[in-house]
Amino acid sequence: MSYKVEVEVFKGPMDLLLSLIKKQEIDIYDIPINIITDQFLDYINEMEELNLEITSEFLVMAATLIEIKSKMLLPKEKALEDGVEIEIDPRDELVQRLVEYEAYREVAEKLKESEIIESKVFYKPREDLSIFDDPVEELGNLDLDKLLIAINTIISRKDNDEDLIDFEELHREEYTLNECINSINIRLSKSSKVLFSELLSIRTSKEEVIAFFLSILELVRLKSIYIEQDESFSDINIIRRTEEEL
Amino acid sequence: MDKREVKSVIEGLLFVWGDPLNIMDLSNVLEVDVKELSSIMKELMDDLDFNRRGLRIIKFNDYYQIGTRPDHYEWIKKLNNKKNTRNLSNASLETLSIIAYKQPIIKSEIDAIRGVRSDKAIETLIERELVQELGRLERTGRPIIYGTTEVFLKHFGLESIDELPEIEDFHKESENEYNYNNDD
Amino acid sequence: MDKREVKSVIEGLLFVWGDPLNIMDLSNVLEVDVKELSSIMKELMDDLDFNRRGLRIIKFNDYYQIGTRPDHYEWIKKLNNKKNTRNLSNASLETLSIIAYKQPIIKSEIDAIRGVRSDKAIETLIERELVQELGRLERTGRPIIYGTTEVFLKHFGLESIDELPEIEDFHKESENEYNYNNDD
Repeated sequence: MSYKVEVEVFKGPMDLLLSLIKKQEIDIYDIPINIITDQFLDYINEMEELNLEITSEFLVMAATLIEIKSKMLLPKEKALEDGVEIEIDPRDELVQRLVEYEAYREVAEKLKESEIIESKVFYKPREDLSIFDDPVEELGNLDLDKLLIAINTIISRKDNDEDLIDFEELHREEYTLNECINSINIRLSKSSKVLFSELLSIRTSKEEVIAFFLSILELVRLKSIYIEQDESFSDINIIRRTEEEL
Repeated sequence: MDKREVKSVIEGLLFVWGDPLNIMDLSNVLEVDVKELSSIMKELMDDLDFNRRGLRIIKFNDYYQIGTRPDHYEWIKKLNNKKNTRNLSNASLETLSIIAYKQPIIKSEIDAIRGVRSDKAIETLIERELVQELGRLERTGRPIIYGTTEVFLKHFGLESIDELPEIEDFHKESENEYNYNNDD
Repeated sequence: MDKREVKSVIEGLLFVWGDPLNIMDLSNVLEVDVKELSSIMKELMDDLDFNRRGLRIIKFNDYYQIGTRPDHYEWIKKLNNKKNTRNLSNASLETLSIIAYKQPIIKSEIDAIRGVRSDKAIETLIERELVQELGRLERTGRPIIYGTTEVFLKHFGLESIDELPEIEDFHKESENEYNYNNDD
């Protein structure tokens, strides 16, 4: 019997098992273990055919199912509970796990709904309460170190979770090769060597990175620089050619 | 100050503060004791809802915050197009649900319930500040203990962890039902 | 949308906007014509006053802005005394550093990064000629775009903005303290 399943949907063996049970409209407390085991194995075969990676979790579950299946054929084990002898069903443990997992899956669904609602709320930033402070001359002695400390403090404080910032629309739209070449030349007029990473700043957009990279290629072609890399994917050393090299 | 005026000032304070404000701080500023304030806050929240004001106050644990109504989202988005809402994946939500109900909990317990490894999901949840490390369990391997945060409550509009949707007590139920079916 | 709902949405819009909002922008967002809106605004302002809400709307020319009541000033001032305001020792410097590194940038983005409104700081920086308006962003509300000036470069001995010292990437530093503990 072949069983068609949508392969990517399952988050793991528990998820798959639960879906199989749901589809069959089976009582979770009385799982027909033969049928479910076959379907589970069919699914794994299908994954194999599709060359999908079968994680060990699926294999462990398959083994568990087969073990339960074989135990079902044997006479039931018995145990004493409160002085009464009861039969142990080999499916017991698996059922408990499934029921528990299902409960959390349902909760996750509910949480998803509240998440959608709450994500539609806007809050506002705090008002600047420093207006109540005694006026001090904040910008007294400005130096670069202070500026750097300030931005680093902000960065380390920032929970970059929800915020909100879309700098895309603010970015300049084009980065001309000429501009980038100029900027590289200025750098190289001050020192003979510059790292590619040094050309980029926090504000650098993807387009700008590409523009810089193309500029380097252009400068190499023009033989005004040569480039070196210590290893693959490492930073690029951009080195100015000296007069005699030209 | 009469109660009405207290409510009015609270609106102003929450507006100015913007961020979540602790009831202790409100109590200090207003010189109203926490217990009384707590009931005033409840009334104020109800007032805003009942009168369908454009703003609402949410509460999570001891924090209060003023914000807009979720159902005004489409209008406000027209003005302020910057809000990017990244919702959680199903795997993260599943992991988060387990942590929320079973906290404090260690990873191997989460993995056992889900039947898959949860490392990546946990990482995402910590990054988004929905889950935090509470410490380590003093046993071999010293596994990390996880729990939910205040951000978690706010993210899902819960006043406290007790407000999580109820789930059946599966341990008891499964046992009972199971034995029952078994006897058939 | 009935009138009551329009009023409710307006509260939300003014709250999110923070700054003065032009009636034309409100009219566009709400799809209500200016004349009708104008009378609704008047009603809303009266409602807030009559009910002694903690917030009020002020109007000047064609602009509306929501804010606190002047007579709550002393209470709100206590909020500043009671709470450490997230180490805002140096609001102007902080604001300047953000503008320097992230320019061109609009005010709401600076606010979002700092978690505090930066009106006063920006004003100071413009007065000192370290920051200038670069233009306006063509979208609702036409927010002002800010950048640093030549004076800024000269002041810091920089030839160009590219010479600013390098900082670590914003996104790498995601781990960090927990939001609301901050407020304690």
